[in-house]
Amino acid sequence: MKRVYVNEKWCLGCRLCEYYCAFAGTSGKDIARSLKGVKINPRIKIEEKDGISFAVSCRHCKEPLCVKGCITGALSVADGVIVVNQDKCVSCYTCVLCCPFGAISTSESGAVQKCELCIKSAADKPACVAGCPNNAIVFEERR
Amino acid sequence: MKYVIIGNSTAGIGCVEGIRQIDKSGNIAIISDEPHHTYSRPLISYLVKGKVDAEQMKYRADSFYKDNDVTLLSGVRAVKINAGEKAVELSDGNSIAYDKLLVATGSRAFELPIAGNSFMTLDDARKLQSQLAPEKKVLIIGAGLIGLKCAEGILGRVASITVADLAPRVLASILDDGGAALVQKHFEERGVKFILSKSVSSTDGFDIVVIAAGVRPNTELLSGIAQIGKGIAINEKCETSNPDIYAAGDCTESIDVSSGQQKIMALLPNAYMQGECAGVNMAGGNKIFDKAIPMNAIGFMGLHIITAGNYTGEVYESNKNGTYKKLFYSDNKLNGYIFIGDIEKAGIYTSLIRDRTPLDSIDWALICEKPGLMAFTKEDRMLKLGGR
Amino acid sequence: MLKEGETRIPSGCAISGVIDKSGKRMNGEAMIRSIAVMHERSNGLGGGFAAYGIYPEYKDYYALHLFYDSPSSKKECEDFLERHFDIINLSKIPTRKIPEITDEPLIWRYFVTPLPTKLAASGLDEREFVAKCVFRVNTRISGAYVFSSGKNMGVFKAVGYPEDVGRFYKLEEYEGYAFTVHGRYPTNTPGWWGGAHPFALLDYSVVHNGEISSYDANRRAIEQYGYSCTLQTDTEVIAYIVDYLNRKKGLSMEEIAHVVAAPFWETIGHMDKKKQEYHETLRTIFAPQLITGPFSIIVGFEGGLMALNDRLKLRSMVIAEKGDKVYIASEEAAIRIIEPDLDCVYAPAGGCPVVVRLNGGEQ
Amino acid sequence: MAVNYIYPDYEVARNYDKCINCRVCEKQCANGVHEYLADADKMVADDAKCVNCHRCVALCLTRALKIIKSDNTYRENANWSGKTINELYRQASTGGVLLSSMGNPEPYPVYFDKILINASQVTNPSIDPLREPMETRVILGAKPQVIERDKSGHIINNLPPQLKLSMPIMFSAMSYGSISYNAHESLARAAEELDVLYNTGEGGLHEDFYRYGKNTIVQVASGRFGVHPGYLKAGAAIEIKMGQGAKPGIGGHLPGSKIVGDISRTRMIPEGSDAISPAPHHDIYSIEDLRQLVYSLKTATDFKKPVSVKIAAVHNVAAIASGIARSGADIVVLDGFRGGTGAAPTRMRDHVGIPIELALASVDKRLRDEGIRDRVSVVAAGSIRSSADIVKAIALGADAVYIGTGALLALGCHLCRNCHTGKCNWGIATQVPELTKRLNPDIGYKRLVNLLNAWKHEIKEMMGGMGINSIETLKGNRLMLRGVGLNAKELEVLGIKHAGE
Repeated sequence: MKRVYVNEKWCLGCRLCEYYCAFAGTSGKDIARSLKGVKINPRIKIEEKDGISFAVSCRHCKEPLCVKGCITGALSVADGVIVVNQDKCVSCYTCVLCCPFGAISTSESGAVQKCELCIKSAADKPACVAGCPNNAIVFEERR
Repeated sequence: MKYVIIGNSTAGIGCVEGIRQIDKSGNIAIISDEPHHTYSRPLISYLVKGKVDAEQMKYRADSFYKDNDVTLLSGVRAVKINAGEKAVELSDGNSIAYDKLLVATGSRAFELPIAGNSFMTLDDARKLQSQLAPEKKVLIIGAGLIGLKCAEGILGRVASITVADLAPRVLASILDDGGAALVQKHFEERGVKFILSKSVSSTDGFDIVVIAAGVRPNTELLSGIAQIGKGIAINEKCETSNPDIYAAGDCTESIDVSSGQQKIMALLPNAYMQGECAGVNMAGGNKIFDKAIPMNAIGFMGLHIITAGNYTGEVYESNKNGTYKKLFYSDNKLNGYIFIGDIEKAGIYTSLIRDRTPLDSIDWALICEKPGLMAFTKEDRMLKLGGR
Repeated sequence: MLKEGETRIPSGCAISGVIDKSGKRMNGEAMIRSIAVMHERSNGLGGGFAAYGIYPEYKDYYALHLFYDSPSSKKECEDFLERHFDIINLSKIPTRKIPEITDEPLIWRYFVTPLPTKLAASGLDEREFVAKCVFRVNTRISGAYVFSSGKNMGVFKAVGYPEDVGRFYKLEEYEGYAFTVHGRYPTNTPGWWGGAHPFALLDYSVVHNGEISSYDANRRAIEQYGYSCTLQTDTEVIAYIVDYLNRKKGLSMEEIAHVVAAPFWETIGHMDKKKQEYHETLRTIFAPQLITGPFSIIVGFEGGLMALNDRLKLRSMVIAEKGDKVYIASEEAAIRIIEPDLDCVYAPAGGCPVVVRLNGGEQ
Repeated sequence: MAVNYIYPDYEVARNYDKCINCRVCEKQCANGVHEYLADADKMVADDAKCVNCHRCVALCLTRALKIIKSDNTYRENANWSGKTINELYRQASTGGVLLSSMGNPEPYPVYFDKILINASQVTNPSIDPLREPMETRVILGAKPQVIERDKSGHIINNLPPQLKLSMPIMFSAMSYGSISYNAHESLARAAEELDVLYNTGEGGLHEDFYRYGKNTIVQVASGRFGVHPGYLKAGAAIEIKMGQGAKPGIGGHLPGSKIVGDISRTRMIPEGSDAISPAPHHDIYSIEDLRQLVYSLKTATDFKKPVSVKIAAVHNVAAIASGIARSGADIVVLDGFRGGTGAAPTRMRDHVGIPIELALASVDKRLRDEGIRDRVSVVAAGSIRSSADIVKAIALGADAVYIGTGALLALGCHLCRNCHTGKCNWGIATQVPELTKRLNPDIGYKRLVNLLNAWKHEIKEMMGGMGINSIETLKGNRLMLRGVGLNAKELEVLGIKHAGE
């Protein structure tokens, strides 16, 4: 299955991925209107220090501790993609406790949010990948 | 192949999903004395609070049993395991044969010589719900996870809530003094009263009593059949000492890798992973679950707490921006942590404990300050994020 | 209007040719009938014949056919010839007055052999000496044009339809073992006798139907080696390439075909290693001699004919056989008219040369 | 100096309705143009620092930015243009030689734009490259003058070493140092995938790139940086750089600040020392000396590598090229005055040399007149901008072309012409790690491959239109060209007729 892979060698720390992710999470048509004056809360996040930077988002683990640990069944695996049903989430954050990558975060509603590979949009690749100017984030099949 | 699972909660469901990873066609029967679709036990306080409804309580979709071709025998109790004949005798007089058996009987509330509600099951929750009224005064015996979740659940729906515990602090099993004080204060600010370091001798003056003074594993079915310590003893394949009988979840005891001690770790993720592990192995697969550690993620009225491991060794402590954080470490390993408030990326700490990561292989100073993958080596990051 | 040679004139055409492998001589009458069938492929602005084996009595002498615009150019040219050659015989080329052919220049024929002293002084081999002299006349002597310079062969050409040109030159009176003929359809119309085809240098003659796209690349390449393309026609440059590759570089006719209509690199890539190296070497060395664009040509040379199409076969050409005779023509009808009962007829693939030589090798 | 006479050339125009303060522009500008003012919660820009490289424009996700040419004007006149005045002010304030990058920007005639290509109609069919083979393979090198045969009469392959290209396009010399490792990797990988060649330039060959040897031309320039036997043997061919179109008659200077780490190692000079390429090769003061170097290099490589000689297109280029052809060189490269550079004195760049079209035409003609055209291949360089330029160059007589600026543009260069500052925001002409990482070779090489494949398609279309199905028959095929708006002398030098003739 295609996954998002990150290569910090090429990450510029420009944070475009965060903005594209944030925009993908809105239903807006115009990025400026959707994000103007908004403090973004993307599902992919850059870690940055001393000239090193890289993006972190859900790895869609084959053995997803978050799904296994979820107390409500809000997290599940659909065709390899770990998805969250925010209606079922009760904000216990067991998934945050379990995720070894720190890739699950809290949304404005309190329910958890995470990268779902933009499967809900019609795009052929996640917004972060499409928006990355340097192929530091790629979406591909690897063994 | 005939699989029988005693218990319809997390470990049992995990077992079904484990079996079906390997064996798509074998017969699976679940025996459950609760007459309900599988539901999430920790959600009962949310049900009482009204944050979730019966539908949302369901741990898996309505079609779960059908999708997984499972026969659910609900409202029936397993009364005896006949290991010689490989059959389970049921409370309705029937008997069901198995090739592989999982005991996932969970635990029950510790009984006190005091009358009161227990707060373990859906039925308990519904019963309590029916008793609630604005003028009622409630006494909760036990300031542990169940007691406090119960308190949160009924807060605002009754006249008063008093929580009593023998221990000197709340959440004694998962928090240190400082953390406990923070949580206690959080409750007290919302009107909950605490009586600590005292045993309850009388419930006079209270309309509703909830007993949440701890739990005991349901091990009786295997008594004399398999080795039992504090709970049913299982190995890393979730096998009991009796061949073809597996056990998983709150009824078991296993190795806590953070301390190396045999422990009951009655928590949902472990239950699921043990159940799944048992299921895979029951179906002829080969799976090991040897990374159990005590861990908890819990929140009370917007205050989030994440803890894991054990609290021994040296301590790194930081209290910044309303976040309470303690890391416990020794011998180049992280043993445990307590995180209250901003719990972002806590799982990275959990992974350090679970994986027994040598702390000198990462940027310890950096990760103390803030959990992040930046603290790992470039190669580790390549592996974690780059897939190679 | 600019004359032939002063501007480049693309043209369409008809060609036909015949050879008797046994060396038996035939007269030119059949060729006239053959080309007449393809009347529609010409427009009356040029026609001509090359005939091989027609001068057996002078076979050791170069037969120079010349057009003169005026007696003064004739005088100038003959002075030049006398300085360089021993002229064994000279005469007007016999023609027949017919209304279809007009404005004829002075048409003369000389059988010559280089003066031994001049030849020795030049340091050139005999054929190169002759070729150089031909270029000298054609480029330096105004109003004089050598249009045939081989041994035991001759070119006869004029402005007009080729069948009329044949009658004009009394082709029926010549007997040779091979003939080629050309009818021309130039798309620009200055119509100069020298510009008619075949084009010949020494024994090599070329009739050509097509319009090559590589012309200027070929021309500029060949002009490096002492050729001057005075006519700016495809046929001329092809004749020089044949002369250059055969006479100067020693390539066989087949090898020449592999240069001018080289197989595609991809085709070469699928060949066995030895063939691959052969073709790669030829294509690499003689890249400037590759010819692209449509062509079907008949190359006449001492003792044989070669028919060749461009590698995409963008022009029609068929081959037919009857006994010792091999026929080549733009259209099958042009063969059927002179030999209705053929042993076989086929169309060679693009780039595949058909080389027919007299039995027993070159004469 | 208290008063700055020079007004910025460009203004950063920000649409505040669209700007979301993401600060990408700020992070991406190595010139420090953009800044976020926290107290005002607003992005601002310093126009004076802007070089108009468009990095911020390209990465702005809301398209809130554009760079506009300042309409501020001096009291210009036809003689004293704003540019001239500015240059004078700059020199008056610094006392220095003006430095520039990339190719000559001045409005000299671009002859390629005054030449039109022929197409077939009726008498000669055009060929559809989608249906018929259309050959773009080019083989560079000296062609033997004598056919040799074995005893059984078979032709022997007696070709001296040749370079086989899938299309007549190569990447011209750009040194590691003047451009980044990642730019070099992009070029090398693209050359390998396309089966063409790239050129090391005079900076040596990084050890990582020896694996692309069969697609590499190694250059030997006057500084001899990075030259050793292994280097010479590493490539498919060796190029002696005698001159460069952008700066004929002068050498090169890579400042010590760029001689760091791998660059110092690859050039074989100490870290921090200036890499100065002298104007002449100090062992070549005449054509005989060049011949010696050609044969030295051939001897050093067992006569297995073709040797190319690159010269700037100057006034007597035809005679020089003829001399080179007779020096034993297999390839002569002509670099026209619009060719690019990482840094050159502005006056040299803008006023020295001649256009490649004229140089090429006269060299090709001269070599043919002398009957030695087959002895060398001719490569044209110096601002080949499109497939049409290539078709025209080949029809004028080139065997192949080099592209430098075009390749850099494919890699993201926006022609800001500030390579000499070393702060290339596109990660190309810089050695600053944070900047070089902006050019991911995975993207860069693919863009080069795309560009050349696109050009190859176009070349095939144009060839097909002319009824030509093999590029060797386009070479020198000047009848396929016509001039428009050129005078008789220009047409004569180009060897082409005017349109309509």
